[in-house]
Amino acid sequence: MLDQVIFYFFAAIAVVSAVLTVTRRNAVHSAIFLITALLATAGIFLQLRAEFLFIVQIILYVGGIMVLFVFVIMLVNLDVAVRQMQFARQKWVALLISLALAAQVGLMLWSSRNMPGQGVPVLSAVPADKLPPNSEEVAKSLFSSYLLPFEIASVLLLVAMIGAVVMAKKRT
Amino acid sequence: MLPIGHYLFLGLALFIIGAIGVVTRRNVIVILMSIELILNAVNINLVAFSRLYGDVAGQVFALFIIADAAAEAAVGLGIIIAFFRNRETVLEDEMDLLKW
Amino acid sequence: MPKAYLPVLIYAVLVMAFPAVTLVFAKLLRPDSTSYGPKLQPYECGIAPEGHARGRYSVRFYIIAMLFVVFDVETMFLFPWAILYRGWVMAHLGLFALISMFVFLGILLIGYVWLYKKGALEWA
Amino acid sequence: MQAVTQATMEFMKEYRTPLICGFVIVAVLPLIVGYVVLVERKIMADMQARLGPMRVGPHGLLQPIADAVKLLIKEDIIPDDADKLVFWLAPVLSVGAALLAIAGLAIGPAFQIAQGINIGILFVVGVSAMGIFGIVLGGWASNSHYSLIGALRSSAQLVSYETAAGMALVCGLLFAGTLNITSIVQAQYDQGIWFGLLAPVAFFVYLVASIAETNRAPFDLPEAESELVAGYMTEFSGFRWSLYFLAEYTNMIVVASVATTLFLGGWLRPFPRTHWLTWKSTGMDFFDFLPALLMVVVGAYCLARTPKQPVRVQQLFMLAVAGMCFAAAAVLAAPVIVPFVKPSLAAAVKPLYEGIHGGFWFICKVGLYIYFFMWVRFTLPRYRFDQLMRLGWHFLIPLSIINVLLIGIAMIIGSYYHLNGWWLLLATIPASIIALIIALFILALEQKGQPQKAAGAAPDSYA
Repeated sequence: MLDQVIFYFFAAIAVVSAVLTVTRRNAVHSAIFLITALLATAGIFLQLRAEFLFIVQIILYVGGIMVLFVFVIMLVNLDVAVRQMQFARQKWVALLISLALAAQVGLMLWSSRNMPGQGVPVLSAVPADKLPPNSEEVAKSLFSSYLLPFEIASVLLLVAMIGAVVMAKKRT
Repeated sequence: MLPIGHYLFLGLALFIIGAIGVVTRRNVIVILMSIELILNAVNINLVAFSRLYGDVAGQVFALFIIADAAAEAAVGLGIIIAFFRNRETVLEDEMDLLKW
Repeated sequence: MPKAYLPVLIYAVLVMAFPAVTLVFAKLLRPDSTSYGPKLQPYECGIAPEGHARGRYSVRFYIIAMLFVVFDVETMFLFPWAILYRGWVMAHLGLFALISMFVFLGILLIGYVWLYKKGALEWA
Repeated sequence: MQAVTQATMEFMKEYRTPLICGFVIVAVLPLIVGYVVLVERKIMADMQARLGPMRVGPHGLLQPIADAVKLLIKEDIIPDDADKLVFWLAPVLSVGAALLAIAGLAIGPAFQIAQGINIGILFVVGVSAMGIFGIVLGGWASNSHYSLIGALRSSAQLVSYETAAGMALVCGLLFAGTLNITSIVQAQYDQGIWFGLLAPVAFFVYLVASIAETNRAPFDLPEAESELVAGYMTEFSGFRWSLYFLAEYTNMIVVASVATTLFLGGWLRPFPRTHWLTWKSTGMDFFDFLPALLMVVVGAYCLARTPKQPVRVQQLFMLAVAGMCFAAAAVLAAPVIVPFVKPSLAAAVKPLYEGIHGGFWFICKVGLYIYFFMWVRFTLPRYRFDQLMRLGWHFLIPLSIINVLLIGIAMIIGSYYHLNGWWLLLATIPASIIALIIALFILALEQKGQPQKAAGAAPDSYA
């Protein structure tokens, strides 16, 4: 009961603010609503008992990436841009994409419901009290099975760092 | 945990909203934000399945996706800044030169 | 929802309500503002503001924020390592753990040195 | 309906302590912050050989109330071109993040809103880091040059020092091996030593970074009155301004509490496992009596000063302070003395002892940390912005990264020689010193490499 209330609460916030993110004309408002959507997603993570991911979402996404977005919005002076046309005329493409995706997930759910006993929708989760402490568990998994991706992530970050500085710094 | 369908539909909704944003908006920064929405939808699905199967692998994947989103945002916004410096605009349909 | 977070959720609502309620309360309490004209202009030491304030600012702010995001990701990967490290040391696996983190940090330190040489960390 | 009422009752019963804590914090914290401000003004006045606020109440004791009333009925000005929604939202975000971060903190083993959450200290750090949006959006919304420059500067400073602070926390967590606040303090009890002693360089880095993160002098560039007229807060007046103020001081309390928890042993007394002058039968030793003794000494000092006060009101005031100190001493001494008189009650008094003494030590440490902040503020001149950035990126961040690796090596060496508790200092202190030397060496190398740059280039005032 409580789980449901919390899920619908966060899901409603996430969807509404996602809609507002893509429809606001002012990019700063878009960013604020994206922050709300990300926080609501963090709430969903918490509801799914992924505590560590919840805080990573808040620290990295909200406290890191969104700060970057807000900075850039302020750097490129969007007061001029607000008065320009904000939406390209590609409504039909958008409609097509959304219909295709919805059909795909619907088909997946429908077909798996017909599978005898094995379908995803009827599978029940591991009981909550049997779950180990989350951050330790994520850490163990990260440093045993996913050690190589972890090391490669540092290369990705290195590339991002160099790429961004090369892009943004004035060529002198 | 609720049945997995709830989470899949939430992820689907966010994904579609993000995709529509990518397709219809002209402002590149908002397009990047829509991409963040899409990544978020993917993360919701991963975490939901991770909870369903009681396996943290999905969460580790989501962790990497967030790290990747950070890298993507850094480089993407760097490109926007470089572009803005030269063309004084952030609208994607005005990005019509391969080299300037 | 893990049970321990329910009070936090309630507290979060309380905390967000507190400034909002006090703002409304202060609005009811204080006399209505009758200010007009120059008083409502942004303060620029008495000189009439020139141009729009949301102009363009130095790109260095962006570079700082971008570096912060990269280093923040790195810190977030360090936290899970840190909480397991003591156990590894106790089990005499410390060297392996240290080397795995050394590689990670080392690759990023290469980036740091590059930035240092490039002068991206300089402000002036 | 019945079921709902019952569920509510059960919920209230289960979460009684955290909920009461939450209400108390929201109700009392503004008052505490008001008095911290008063104490700060008094200390500042004392250091500058003047009296400070004296008019409202004895020794200006009612000044915070007067300030609050004044701010509450002050005219509210929103600039013409401001973005009304964001202008309204920004201070709320700022203060909300700061207050919400308190939920993760624990004053004693039982006094915590988020009891036993798995991500403890990260929750505090992450939530308080969201306050940055209050600053950036506030500066942007008010559409003033000063505000926006102040906001950008402020957030650039915050993000620069957040990395260093995070690395310092990682270094402390190496010893703790958990993120849960209660377990962190318990780990310090088990090892018998505060982690601040084991990792002094990490503590130092966190100290500097936390001053910068709370935007206080000497790192108060963003709100430098003489340059940017209060920075991002320029256009905020009346109650909105006071919300920012509340957020700033709450953040101070939060960083002080994080440092106390991780580096200064939380609610543990000094030397948590050392038993010196123990009375065997009760397990109580000298350090358990220390709080009561301290309060008695302070009370006696106040009593001795009473006749020397020039004004009658001041005499009464000093007398009242002395009385309060003696009362506090009695409260602190009671749970320690009871086991002597009635050994049968020892077990019953134990939680009382933990609560009272834990609260005493925690508040003492947080108070000392904040006093240090104030002391630094009144002592040091303000940094220039490029100096600030250089300190962060060229010194603190490499120092903290190197420190993490060297402390890691020190722990391996320690485990090799089976060093525990205080003996681990033999390995970690040299590691810390080496880290410090390497970082200073890098800094010296840089200054040697470019001597003319610092002198020749004019500082860029537009950044």
